[in-house]
Amino acid sequence: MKLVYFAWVRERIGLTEEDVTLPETVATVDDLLVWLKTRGPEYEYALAEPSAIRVAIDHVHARRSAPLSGANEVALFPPMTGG
Amino acid sequence: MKLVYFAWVRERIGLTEEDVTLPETVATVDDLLVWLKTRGPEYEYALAEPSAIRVAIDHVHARRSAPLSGANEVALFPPMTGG
Amino acid sequence: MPPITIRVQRNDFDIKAEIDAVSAGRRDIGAVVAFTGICRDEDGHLQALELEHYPGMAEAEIGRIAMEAAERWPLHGITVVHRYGRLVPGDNIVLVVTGSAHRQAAFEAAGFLMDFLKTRAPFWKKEHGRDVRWVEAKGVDDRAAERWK
Amino acid sequence: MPPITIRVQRNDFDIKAEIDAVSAGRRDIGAVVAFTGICRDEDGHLQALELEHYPGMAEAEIGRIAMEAAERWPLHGITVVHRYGRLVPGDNIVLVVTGSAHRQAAFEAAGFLMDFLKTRAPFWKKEHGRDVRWVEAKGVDDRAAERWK
Repeated sequence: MKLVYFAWVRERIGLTEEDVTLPETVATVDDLLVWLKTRGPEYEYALAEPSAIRVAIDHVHARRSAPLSGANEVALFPPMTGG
Repeated sequence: MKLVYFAWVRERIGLTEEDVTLPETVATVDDLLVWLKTRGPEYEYALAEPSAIRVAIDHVHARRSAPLSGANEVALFPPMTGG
Repeated sequence: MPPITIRVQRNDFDIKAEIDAVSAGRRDIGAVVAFTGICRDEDGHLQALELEHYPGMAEAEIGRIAMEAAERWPLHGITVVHRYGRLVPGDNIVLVVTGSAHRQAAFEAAGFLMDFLKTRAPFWKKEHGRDVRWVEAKGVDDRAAERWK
Repeated sequence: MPPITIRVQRNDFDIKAEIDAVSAGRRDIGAVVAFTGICRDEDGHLQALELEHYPGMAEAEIGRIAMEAAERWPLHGITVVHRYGRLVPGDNIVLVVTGSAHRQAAFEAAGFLMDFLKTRAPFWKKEHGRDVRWVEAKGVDDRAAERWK
């Protein structure tokens, strides 16, 4: 699965994107956030406040309970400030 | 005093403007409308429905009770349909 | 008081130039709303619209409406251009431009200006279609203006 | 469904051309609202704004917002152009154009589109001023979006 990062999530993790293989226990967006934080201090820093993280699955905003099965690209980013 | 007419008020009266000398009994907008109707069938036709007539004194919308003293130009016209 | 520009003219207007006049060279405008009212063929038979106005009062009354908008919202610019004369479907009739720091003020002020242009600015439309008739004032416009009270 | 045009681009947009694209050659549009969002220097120290976006999702999400607007209001045209990249105060950021028979629909739909662009379109602003910082999402924008529920 491809993960993509934007804005300060990207800066804190230090990557614009990466390919990951999820453990079988990671089924939902919430599971993904918990698992990512175990991958190192940069992830812990970026995801320290999970309520400030928005997630999209294949270009569509997703809730925390959304399943990841079938997802090709999951994006993590802060609340949007466009317009 | 100068009277000016617009839209169907103008068409029905058959004049764009005219100078009138008001009788002393004509003190307010309401008085003016009553008096004008006595000036001929074209005025009676134009002012048949007084509630459909709007009045402006010197380029400012005026109520029926507004006094005419000091007015240079009084305009009669139907409800506006610009914009 | 923000810069207020009011013009009543026979010719068409240049929307881009009017927007630029409100916002160009400024760093404090975050939102510009430009409303264009266009001659619309409602029933498929409109050939032309004849717009009569009261010269002098038209400019003065639009000016009073613009002053009210400037008092109600923190605006950095207001422009109103209203045409008169003979127009055909698709022709521009009226332009309202409002500029503000924030979008809410620009949107509301533009809506306010249009609602009061409809009900207070001395213009009258005559339709040339299947027959020739003066357009009647609409209750919906009076109600739209009422909401600002 | 009305014609919907969505573009996410680095370059500036041509407001006149976008308005014309919505209304030109039509006889059924009586009202066009064009909202322009502009880079504003709030505290007198902004040098530039860096606009990051999520390519692909930005267009898709704006498209979904436009579809919702088209379902809610009787529109004859919707255009949204959103810029990304480095902008300086006074630069255009976003353009929303709505065309309808009546002004109320055009105004409301443009306000709706802007409220949801702010809260749902994947763009992020970084300010370069006295320091460099990511702009924080505003509660006022969330509340503006809430009013359409």
